[in-house]
Amino acid sequence: MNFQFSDEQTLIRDSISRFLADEYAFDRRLTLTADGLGYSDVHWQQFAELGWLALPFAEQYGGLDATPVETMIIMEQFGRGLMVSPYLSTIVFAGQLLANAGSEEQCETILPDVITGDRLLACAYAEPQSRRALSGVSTRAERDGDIFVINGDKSLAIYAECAHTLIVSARTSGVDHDAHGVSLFLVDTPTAGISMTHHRTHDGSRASDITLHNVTVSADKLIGELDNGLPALDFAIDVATAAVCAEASGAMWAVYEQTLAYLKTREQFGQTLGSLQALQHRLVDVYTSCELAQSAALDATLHLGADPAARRRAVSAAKVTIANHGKTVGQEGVQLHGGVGMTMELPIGHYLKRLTAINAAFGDANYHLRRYQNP
Amino acid sequence: MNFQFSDEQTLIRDSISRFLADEYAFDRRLTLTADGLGYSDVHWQQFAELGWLALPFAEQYGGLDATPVETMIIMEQFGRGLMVSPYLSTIVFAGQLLANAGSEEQCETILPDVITGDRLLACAYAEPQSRRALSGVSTRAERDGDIFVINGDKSLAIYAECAHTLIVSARTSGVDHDAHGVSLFLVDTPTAGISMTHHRTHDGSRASDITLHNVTVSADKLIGELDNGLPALDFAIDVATAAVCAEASGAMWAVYEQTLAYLKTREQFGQTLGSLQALQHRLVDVYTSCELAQSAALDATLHLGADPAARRRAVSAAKVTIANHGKTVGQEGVQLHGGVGMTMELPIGHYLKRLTAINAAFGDANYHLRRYQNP
Amino acid sequence: MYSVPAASLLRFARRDIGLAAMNKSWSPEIEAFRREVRDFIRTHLPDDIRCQVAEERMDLPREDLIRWHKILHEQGGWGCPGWPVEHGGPGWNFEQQYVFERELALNDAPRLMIYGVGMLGPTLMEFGSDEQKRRFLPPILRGDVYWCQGFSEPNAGSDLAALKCRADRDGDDYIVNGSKIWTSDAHHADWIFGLYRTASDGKKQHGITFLLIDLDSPGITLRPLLMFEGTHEVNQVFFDNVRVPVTHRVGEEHRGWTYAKYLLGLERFGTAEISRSMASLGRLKTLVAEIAADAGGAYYRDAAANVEIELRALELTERRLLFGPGGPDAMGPEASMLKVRGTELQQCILELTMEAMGPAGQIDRPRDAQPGSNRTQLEQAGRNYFNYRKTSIYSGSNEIQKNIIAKAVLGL
Amino acid sequence: MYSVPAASLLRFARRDIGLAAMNKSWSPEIEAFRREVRDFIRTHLPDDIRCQVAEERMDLPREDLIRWHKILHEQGGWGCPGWPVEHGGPGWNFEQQYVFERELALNDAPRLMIYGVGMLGPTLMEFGSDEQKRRFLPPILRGDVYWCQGFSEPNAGSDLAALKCRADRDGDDYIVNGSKIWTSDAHHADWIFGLYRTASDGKKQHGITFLLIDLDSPGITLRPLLMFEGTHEVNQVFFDNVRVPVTHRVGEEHRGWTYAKYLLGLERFGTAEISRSMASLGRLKTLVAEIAADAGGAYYRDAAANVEIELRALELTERRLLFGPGGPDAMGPEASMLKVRGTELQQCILELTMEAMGPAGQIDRPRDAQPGSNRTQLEQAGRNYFNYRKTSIYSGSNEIQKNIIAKAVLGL
Repeated sequence: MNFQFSDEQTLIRDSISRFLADEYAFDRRLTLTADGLGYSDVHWQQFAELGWLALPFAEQYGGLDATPVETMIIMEQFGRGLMVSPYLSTIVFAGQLLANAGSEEQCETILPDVITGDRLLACAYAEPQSRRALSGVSTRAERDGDIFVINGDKSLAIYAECAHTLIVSARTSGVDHDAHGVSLFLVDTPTAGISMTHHRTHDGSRASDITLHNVTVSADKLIGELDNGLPALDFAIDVATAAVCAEASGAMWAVYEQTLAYLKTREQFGQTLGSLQALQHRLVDVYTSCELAQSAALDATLHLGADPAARRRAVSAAKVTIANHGKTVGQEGVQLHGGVGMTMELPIGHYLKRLTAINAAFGDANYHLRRYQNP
Repeated sequence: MNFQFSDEQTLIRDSISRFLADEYAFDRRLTLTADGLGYSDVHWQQFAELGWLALPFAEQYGGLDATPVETMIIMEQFGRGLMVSPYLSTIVFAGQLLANAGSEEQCETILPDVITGDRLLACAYAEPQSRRALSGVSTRAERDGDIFVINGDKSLAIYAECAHTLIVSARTSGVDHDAHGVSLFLVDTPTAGISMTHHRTHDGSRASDITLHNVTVSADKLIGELDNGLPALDFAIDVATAAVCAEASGAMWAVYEQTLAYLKTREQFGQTLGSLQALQHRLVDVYTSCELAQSAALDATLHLGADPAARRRAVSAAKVTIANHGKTVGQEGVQLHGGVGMTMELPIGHYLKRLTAINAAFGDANYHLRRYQNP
Repeated sequence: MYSVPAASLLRFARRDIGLAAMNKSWSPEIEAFRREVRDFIRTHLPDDIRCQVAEERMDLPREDLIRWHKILHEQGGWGCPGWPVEHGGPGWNFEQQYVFERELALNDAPRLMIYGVGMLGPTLMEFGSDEQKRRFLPPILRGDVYWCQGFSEPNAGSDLAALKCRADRDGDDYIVNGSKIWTSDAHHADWIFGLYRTASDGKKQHGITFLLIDLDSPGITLRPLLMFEGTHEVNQVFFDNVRVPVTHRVGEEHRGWTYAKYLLGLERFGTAEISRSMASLGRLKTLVAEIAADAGGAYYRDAAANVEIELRALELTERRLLFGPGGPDAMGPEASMLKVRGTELQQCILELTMEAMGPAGQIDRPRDAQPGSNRTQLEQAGRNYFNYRKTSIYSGSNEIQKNIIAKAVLGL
Repeated sequence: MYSVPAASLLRFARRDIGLAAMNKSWSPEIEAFRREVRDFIRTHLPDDIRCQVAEERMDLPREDLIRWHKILHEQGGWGCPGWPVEHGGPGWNFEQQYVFERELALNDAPRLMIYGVGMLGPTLMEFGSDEQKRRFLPPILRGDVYWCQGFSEPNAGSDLAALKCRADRDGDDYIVNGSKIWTSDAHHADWIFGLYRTASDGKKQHGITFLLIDLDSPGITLRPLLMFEGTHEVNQVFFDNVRVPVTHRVGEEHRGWTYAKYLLGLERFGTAEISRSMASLGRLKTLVAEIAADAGGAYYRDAAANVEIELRALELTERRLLFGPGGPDAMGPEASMLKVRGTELQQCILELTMEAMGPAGQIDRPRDAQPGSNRTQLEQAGRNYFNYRKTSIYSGSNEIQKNIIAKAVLGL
């Protein structure tokens, strides 16, 4: 049993941390998230140069074969620095879904460009009516000789706006909520028949509603087995969920540290707020929540390679822990800052927004509490 | 809109309060609840003399025609003074069930003796397997000419040990969980075929498991209509539930006051505990809970005469409020007292026990949360 | 003494003066008044305004607030429900005022223009000169002048009396320098009332002076302070050698703290917003009623029921305190409890609404996209949740309120 | 500096020293040890003792505790798992001790006889004279002498150093007068170790002396202090001119506070009881699995799952702290966090167990009614809930723990 980072992991962590401090100061973030695609191309190229886009992929595609622990480290730091970018959508989610379930040819075609930062990916799996169940897929892909014709609506695919290639789940047999009969397809964008409505979300991220109308893709765009796309999607969602849990843990620590620093300096009625016992005890609870959240994110990360039931339990447990504690920490951060905590100018409210978005992503606490019991 | 007690109500309240202070000091209570039937015959006779046993009953039987507000007042005081006695079972619950649903002849036979303190009643309605649903009645009463023969098990009938007459619910038609087909019977005790196992409960009260084996009662012991006993029972349980909510509210105020007094005097590290802000804020929460609980008990009380759906909603809302806040107040009372709060010698732990028992009585918070939504 | 049998008390009471004086219902007169108010609101509140309120907006445009105020004013001074007849108000008793504000809330009418109507007006009636009353009260009554309040300063948040913004006497004027922060609606307002330091020796509560300042005065600039979800509600107001005539001073020099305490006492009842939460809860219940069982419907319905039960108990607590022994005047620091618990529940309702919306609750839509449709109301759920985090901070943070309760109610 | 590409770091790491050093599993050696311990407990723990522990009892009879200690002792000093070989212990490393105590908990073995084994023993090894080690350690090792701890006093609860119980020097003896309170197991114990005041000038931490006292000494009387649910676990111990030989003083006169701090530091890890809560949770899950849907089954199952998730996160937190950078020695005031959260969850599990039992959970059954049946275990649910309210009070109340964290971790 050992929970120490290796020296190399520590160096990666420190390197990301310094990058964020130097290149992603809070006012820069405010500008970047306000307009356009919500992130910086220049940063993305730096990510590529620093090897961060290569981390989880196999060496044969130019990757670094890193473990989930390295992804956890980078996401924790992104959480601390409130980094919004297509990293989660491209590298963690769609990228690893393809890497795990795609053919060698598909991987060879796509992953090297992903690693160099030239191609962005996104995953369009949720549907307006599906709400929670992964099998709630009404989008249909009908086979017509060597092509599939896809029709349906996908909702709130994160960072689909900037993606060059989407992974789309569609039903190739069965009816809504059948676990069997869902297939995954690579769909380049723009493509005839795809229209998107782009949204800015409160946390400064981007997400798009996507309508597919007679979108045709060749049969070699099918990822993995026909009708059997859900297990791979389920795994990839768990990978992404563990990653946002790590991000949340980092964000929570940042809230804790910034709030602690504020309480130590802010004076009222002639004494620092930090000298007030009621606030001390509340900040102790915040601190405890941060420790628990960090443990939960680690728990999920270390179980990503376990058997599916154990993996699902660990990931769902982490998501519930993050939900229970992240919400409170975000709220306490704002409350203990008082008025300034409510302003756009201070990061603290933006942490609350990101923590709130994470709670809503990939299934809320109630969903995961059920999934934990029936993994 | 007016929430003032009348002068008379205030006098009744003060009179009960003084009685408890003079006759029911905490060490006397410890002795009384430890042994025997768990209450004092002498007190019961005083109750009768003071008219408390007469409060809710009609004048024609010797009653005082008081409103539910007077019952609330007496129960609040009993809560404050930790009084345990058959008052709830005899006067509030079984007594008013009989008064509302019984025939004039039945009332004339029984109520005058109840009011003079010579006859105690109890209600045996819950069954081991019923757990929550009122209609979960497996005990059967078979008609055989002019008599009914009753067979079945009843669980945890409060103060049945000292009761002279039981009101027993039994199925006269239909099957378990049918709302129709349940009838109520007066069963004197001891009677051939009744055996009881008596329990002391943690709060110092008494409750009995009852087995009825071929117990025969004459047909004139049927209360109200055949097969249609549930509405009356439902009403009587709401009356009793409102009463224990009032009792809980009184107990909570006592916890608050005793804890406040403790914090004001107890010194540690050279200062009173009451000067510590973290404890101040927690006691403010306790205070708030007391106010809310008092309101909830009043809400239930003032709706006992409303239409059944409004009555059920108000009573269930009160029971949920009491559960949410009473538990916390009881626990905080012990915690803020520290070590001495854990001892048998101090009342504070006994309030927690009584508040806990009230939460478990007449349906827990989860049951009432559901009932509130489907009254 | 406990040997006075209940019988003698009750028999006397029942026969001669009626037994249970307690009554959870309104008198027929008040009930008729309530129906009149409700009907008026339902028929006269413009739908475009109603929709904005039903979206939980607290940042209504100036024009809409004034338009609605004038509609109420036309009805007999209803825009100033607490004002006596002599100043043009309706002269209502407390029950009527309570019922009126409750009906406004339940029917999604805007909040009152509180700074002029609820705070400055009554303060001038109490402490203003005759000239000040003549000059300032009628425009408030008619909705012609929009007021805001300048109390907080950058380093004096909850510790109001630590304020530093200076007013130096120069002949018949004060010259004001410094800044005020968290000034709600300063960007809408015509005038600002506030506290300024005229002396800095002695206790910090001494040497504070209450001034009325025209926001068009030379030397005043505003800096908008956006809420972290993007709403513009508050500002920092800078004063650079702003001249204020001495005639615009309320009461005596250096004694402003007294008037401010009076004024802030007027605010106490409003911030719990229990009736507004009832309206919000209604929207939440409509939303969660439609969530399928396998999408967590039972969880959200239980949660909504739980907050409804808590709100119900709080509402009755408010009424017990207002209509109990001593009436509304007897309500003291208990108001702080209503504020703490009221804002907690208010936030809880909006949080549940957002959570029940799922990922769609996270979309950042502009405030004015398709106002009016029910769908759009809910699409503001995320913004509302974030925006209302302020309610446990403003008007004296909930921590300060708990300090007040600990001291004034608990005696600690 | 962030321009060191991840590639160069990772390629180096992977090829030469292995990438992810993190490992949530035990080494094969520890895993084998764990199995050995578990098998031993399962085959050697008497069923009548196991049942009492599974009932959540903390008030096991003296005889049972000693019986089990001796069984462990026979196995190679397992009764004193932290003791080095030279004093007859098994000489285990920290991982082994952690795993051993965890297996005890998960398999419903009694808690260790903590006052002698875990506290006085190591303290004597550190500060005792050779004579004291020779005389007192072997009986602890063998389970022949039962120790209790006399620290708290009636007016010095959390403020331990405010103690007043006096020890006045008289030739070769101290004469002790006063009383100790909350003395766990004094009614079972043979000896008591504790702190006594030998001087009252200067700082309150000065002038405290650490003495070992035979409970059979003339002048000692016990007053049982029943818990409010009826269990007898703690006592008040009165000292009336009790003579204690100077040779029974540990270390120097007046310096007892130093030894006590060392001793109390040893207790820190134990009070979170995470593994014991895992065992309790297992019982809760069995119970709630059987509750029908219309009897609130889903509610209780969700609640149990929620506490399981919280406990899981806390267990990993404990392990991160113990097996992270610096190892167990690096665990400082964070132990207070484990105690606070651990006891909260422990209480939560027992509360849910009681609530899930419904009204039957309220029956006050004697501790010894039919020990062993599963049904009876659950019938103790009410008593357990009440009894375990102490865990957030003892060993430094959770409020004191939060003060410690605020100061030592947060730096406030």
